[in-house]
Amino acid sequence: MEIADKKRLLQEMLFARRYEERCYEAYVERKIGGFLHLYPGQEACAHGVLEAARPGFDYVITGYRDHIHAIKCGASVKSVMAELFAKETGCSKGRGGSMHIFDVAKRFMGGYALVGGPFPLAAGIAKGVKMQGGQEICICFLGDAANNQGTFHESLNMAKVWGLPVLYVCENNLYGIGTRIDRSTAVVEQHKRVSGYNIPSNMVDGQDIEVVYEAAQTAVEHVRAGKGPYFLELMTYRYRGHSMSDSNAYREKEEEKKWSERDPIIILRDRLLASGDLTMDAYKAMDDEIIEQIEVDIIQYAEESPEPSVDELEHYVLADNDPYVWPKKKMARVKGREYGNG
Amino acid sequence: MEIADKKRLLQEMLFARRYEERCYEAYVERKIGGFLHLYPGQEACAHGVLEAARPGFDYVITGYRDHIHAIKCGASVKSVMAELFAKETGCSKGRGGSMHIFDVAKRFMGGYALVGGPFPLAAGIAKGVKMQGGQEICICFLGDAANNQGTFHESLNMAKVWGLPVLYVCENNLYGIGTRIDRSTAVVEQHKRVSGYNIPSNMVDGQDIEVVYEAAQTAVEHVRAGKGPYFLELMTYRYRGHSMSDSNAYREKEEEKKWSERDPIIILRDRLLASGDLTMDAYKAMDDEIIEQIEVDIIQYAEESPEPSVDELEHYVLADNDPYVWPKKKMARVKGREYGNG
Amino acid sequence: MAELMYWEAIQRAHDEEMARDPMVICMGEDIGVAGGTYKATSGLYKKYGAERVIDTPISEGGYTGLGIGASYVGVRPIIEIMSVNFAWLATDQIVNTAAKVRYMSGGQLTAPVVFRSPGGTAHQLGAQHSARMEKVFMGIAGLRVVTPSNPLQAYGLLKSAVRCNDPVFINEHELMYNMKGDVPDDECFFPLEGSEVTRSGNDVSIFAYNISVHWALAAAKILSEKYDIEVEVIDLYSLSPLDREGIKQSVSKTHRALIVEEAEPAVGVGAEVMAILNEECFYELDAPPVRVSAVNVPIPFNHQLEKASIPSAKDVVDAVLSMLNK
Amino acid sequence: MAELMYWEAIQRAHDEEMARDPMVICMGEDIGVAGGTYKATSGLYKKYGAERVIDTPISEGGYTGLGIGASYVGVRPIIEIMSVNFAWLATDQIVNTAAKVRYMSGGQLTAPVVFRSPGGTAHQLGAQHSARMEKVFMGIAGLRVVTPSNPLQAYGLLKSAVRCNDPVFINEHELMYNMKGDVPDDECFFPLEGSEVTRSGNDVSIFAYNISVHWALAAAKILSEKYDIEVEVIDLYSLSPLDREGIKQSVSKTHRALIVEEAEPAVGVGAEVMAILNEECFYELDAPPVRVSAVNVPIPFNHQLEKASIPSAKDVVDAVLSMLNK
Ligand SMILES: Cc1ncc(C[n+]2csc(CCOP(=O)(O)OP(=O)(O)O)c2C)c(N)n1
Ligand SMILES: Cc1ncc(C[n+]2csc(CCOP(=O)(O)OP(=O)(O)O)c2C)c(N)n1
Ligand SMILES: [Mg+2]
Ligand SMILES: [Mg+2]
Repeated sequence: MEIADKKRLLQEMLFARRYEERCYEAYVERKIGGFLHLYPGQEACAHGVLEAARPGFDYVITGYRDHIHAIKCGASVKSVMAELFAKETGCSKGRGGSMHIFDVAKRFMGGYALVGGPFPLAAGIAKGVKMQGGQEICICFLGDAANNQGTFHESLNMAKVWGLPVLYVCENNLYGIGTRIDRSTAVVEQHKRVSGYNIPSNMVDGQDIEVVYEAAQTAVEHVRAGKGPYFLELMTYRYRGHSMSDSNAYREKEEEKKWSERDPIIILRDRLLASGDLTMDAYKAMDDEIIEQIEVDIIQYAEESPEPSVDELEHYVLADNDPYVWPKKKMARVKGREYGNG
Repeated sequence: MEIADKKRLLQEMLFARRYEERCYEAYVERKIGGFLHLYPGQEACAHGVLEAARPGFDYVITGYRDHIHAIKCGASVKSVMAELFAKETGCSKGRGGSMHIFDVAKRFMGGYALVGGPFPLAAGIAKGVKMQGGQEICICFLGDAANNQGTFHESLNMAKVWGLPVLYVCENNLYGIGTRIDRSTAVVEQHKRVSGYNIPSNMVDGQDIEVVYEAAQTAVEHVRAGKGPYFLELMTYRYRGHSMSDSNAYREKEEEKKWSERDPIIILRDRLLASGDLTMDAYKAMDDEIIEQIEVDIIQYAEESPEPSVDELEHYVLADNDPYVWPKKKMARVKGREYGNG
Repeated sequence: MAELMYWEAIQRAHDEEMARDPMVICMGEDIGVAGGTYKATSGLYKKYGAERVIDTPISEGGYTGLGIGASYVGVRPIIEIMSVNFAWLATDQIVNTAAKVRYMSGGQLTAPVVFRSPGGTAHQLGAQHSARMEKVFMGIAGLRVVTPSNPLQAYGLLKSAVRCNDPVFINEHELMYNMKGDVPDDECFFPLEGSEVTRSGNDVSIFAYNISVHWALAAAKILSEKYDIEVEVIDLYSLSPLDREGIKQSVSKTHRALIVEEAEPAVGVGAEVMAILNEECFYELDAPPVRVSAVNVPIPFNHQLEKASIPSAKDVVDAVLSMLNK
Repeated sequence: MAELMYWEAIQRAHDEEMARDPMVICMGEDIGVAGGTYKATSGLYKKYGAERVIDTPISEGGYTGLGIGASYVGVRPIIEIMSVNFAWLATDQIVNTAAKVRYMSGGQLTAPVVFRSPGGTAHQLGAQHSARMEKVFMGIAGLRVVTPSNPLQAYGLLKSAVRCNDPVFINEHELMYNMKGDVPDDECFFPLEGSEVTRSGNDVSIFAYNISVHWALAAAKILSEKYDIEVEVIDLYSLSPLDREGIKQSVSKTHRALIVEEAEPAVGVGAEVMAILNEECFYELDAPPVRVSAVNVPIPFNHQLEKASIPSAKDVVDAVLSMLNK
């Protein structure tokens, strides 16, 4: 990886960190409501994998912990924040919220709130790509605990049987809410679970973005070459509670400390400092700039944006005036009524 | 295995074969309605496994292809047939039918019609046994195609995490209705799929009852010893269509021929003939006796039994007069009404 | 105009749509090589190949979700769920994803999937194979529910459903696949909303859908021939949305209403039609509306019990007579 | 008499039942070590251990089925589904097994399982976390559905449900766990059928359940204080079976009925109550019954939209005034 790319990734990850921290504050200030699942600690996963793919071209789908994945795909940082603030300018028009970030133009196909829901959706998107002979792949990011859902099993089997171009990325942060992985899962190493589907897999350190990037390159290449699905497990850790309502009391201090020492941002930063490609001052300046940008450009935008109008409550439920609801042309004879105007 | 046991098993399997063939005829005669899934070809599976277990003591549960499993558990051959004839004397009082044979006194916990449904039920029964410190195990018989259901994944994982005494037996007859296993399943060898749950497994010939028996002994011992779940795959074949409404047109004649030469009854019979422990005359006499018994004792009983009374249509929906619907003792004050007589 | 069986009409709709648009696919258990349990996809595997006519593993939740995902990117899947009883396993994806994705993405995504499945009580299929789920799906915002009562509807509703941008659940019936009816030779479409006045009359409005339309028509004949009572039979082929206007119009003429439904009464089509009557034309009602529903039991295997648990033309006749105090 | 929060009342019921009977267990996601998302099982893991207070994997279909299987052999599982939205994944086992096994086994087996789950719209949880599924479960023969509106009911209904030999679905509410109310110090039970007259009055009967009881009561207060209208509030804590007799009694007195429900109207509690009114006491009605329901949309994230999509006390007041032409 080029030095410039590393620096850019450092900036992106630091931005992601500050962005999420600012969401935390906004939640405490009651500017954001509902459930809020933050990403600090896991930044190298989304950034490393998507760096190896083609964000904005490849399809990406994930769960509720979705802000950063969307942004890395190219979603506007303003419209994501505006969504969290439930504004009309939000990427999902204030209807979705934190768990339902969507930016279909950037091929970010959404965050979903039911654990395990995206597994088959991702396979389906890949099926569409395959039918259309596209070069895209579909990347599905989910957590470790999600793999206990039946949809995991069903989807991986179908993806393999039909040779679909889908890359499943498991961000293994060792917990599903407060339940440690070994208390819920018979085989703790998630990449081993896919032997039951004959899908190639790998497991790597999810805290070192260069490691992630490299493993992801192999994975993406495999899938893009038409060789079928791939499963990549990234060992990572979330630094905050599962969501804002989580007390986070179930983890050993020891464990938290160990992982805090493996902060993906610090690892990359220190490497760049050590190689002389970055100075601490430059890093701090970068950080300040990010914080300022978030405050001035993003938060302000979100705050000042209008809320959706209650008059539009019933928009987006069904398609507008779909011609096949009341087919004007070639409508069959329907007995007993005058139709046609809907 | 003692010679006497082998002879008894031969008799049991032959009985099972004739029983099912007679069901076929009764269906054609319209004495039996609904869906009917028959067992010919797979007799060594139920008989071999349950011979190694304690039928009537161990819990058994399965899918819709359930007559023979119930009978081997000790269900009355008359009441199973009466159930198929939809009579009040049927083991499920004519309410269940072929797919829902139950004999709870014999610990046959039912046939279920949704593919994959019994996986978690079996784990639950095993959970109950474990809580009560019982020596029973629960044996769940299902097909190969059922393993693609999400419940398979979820149940095997839980069974392992909680160390439950459940033996999953996969009767791999290579097809789910008309779909050949390799067209629906990424890993065709079903016993390999359980490596994702760290559950010990084995695969053996399901046509040779001695082989099944031996493998089942190991499996049953493992489970009964409290070592957690076990998965046993038996390679077998059904000689008829999936159900009476199946044209059975999707299988190669070649394949059918190959398997017909591995008839579990003929294999055992010929072995006993070869060792001199059985004569062809004795075998034929046994067969005649079975056919007669089925006709005279069983079919006649089923035919002559009364149908359920339409007056009792609404029985068995909810518990009768359950005391906690209108608790007479210690009922909380319920505002505004006089209650108490239900 | 050809006379087709219900299954043939469905097969024809599949075939025409697949021939027109390479993005139309169909998937389900045993629908490909075997042509479908009720033949609704027969011949298609040979014609369109395994990429487009897909035999799925037994994974209802999984392949339903897969179809929805494919629909995000331009594919038009027609998903057959072999029996509606198995659709319980797919409700999460149908309800939580297909019906909601348009709303929660602020209109960016839509899931134009067709789910087809036979519901209802056939002959002795037992408690786990006799579900009637229409009432479950018709309560879900974002999902259309239609239910054809004859081959023309079966054909035309599937055609419209494939092209419509909303997810549509088509509730078929196991006992109707061999029913015959006229379907025009030229391509045509059936509207996804509205209702049909299948028989017109002035004395009582009978609201029915799917198989119960036939019970209603049989009852109408008896009532007319034997009792000189002329009932109007309204076929509610669209269950969501229901045709409030059509319901109101008919009752404003007859002033009496009866609903005949195959399902147990609680929170069903009958209840909803009654609620609409109360909301739309309470003062037009000369007598309490009546529902003729299934008995509130899991469906028994025994055929006598099974028959007793499901309404019949006779039940409809009796209810009409008693409503008219005859 | 102690004042308990709704969650404390539920916790106490668990605790008492688990202390009494070693076969009572509870299971669900994060209910053990963490004590449950809404604390309904807090302290139990420590007291009863991991064999009886079971943190499950995220496998709603699986552990629901597991609980049903355990109930076959004498275990009394209380299964918490963290949010009712996830219960769609468990409907197959609840509907196809728990509700039907007694019938299809001819009475040999029964599944005495309690399913507890919070339904409803809380604050900005979005379309996939705001489901109201009571109407789905109340249409299923063989399943009881109750829905506590206060701590006493929450306590007493769970106690009865655990001991009852039928499967019972308890529909709780995320916004009610911190609601306070009196619960007797001595053990007691709440009937699994019937309804409560929470406030008595002669002008209009308002039927409500769970959280909508509180909207109805707030409306009742305004109507009484501001308009001198005395409504009767009937708490339908049992949704299946509904209390036909209680519904009829109240309307025979007031001659006017309104139903307030948190769910979208189609095929819901309101529709069913209206159907019962039509069947039981049509001629007692002096005005068309009215339902005050949610708007037919997936629940929006934005709080203004969310509020607008769900009924309020004000909607009830307005509906009563308009019913009385005021
Ligand atoms: C179907 C379903 N079940 C349960 C939940 C509640 N829930 C939300 S997140 C979560 C844990 C998921 O853990 P994991 O998959 O490891 O992802 P992580 O949050 O650690 O990123 C649970 C149980 C849900 N949202 N959906
Ligand atoms: C949930 C569900 N999906 C589909 C079906 C229809 N179905 C009945 S049996 C069957 C094939 C099962 O094959 P397998 O598990 O191999 O068992 P076998 O019949 O071969 O013994 C299918 C698809 C069903 N009954 N339940
Ligand atoms: Mg995790
Ligand atoms: Mg098979």
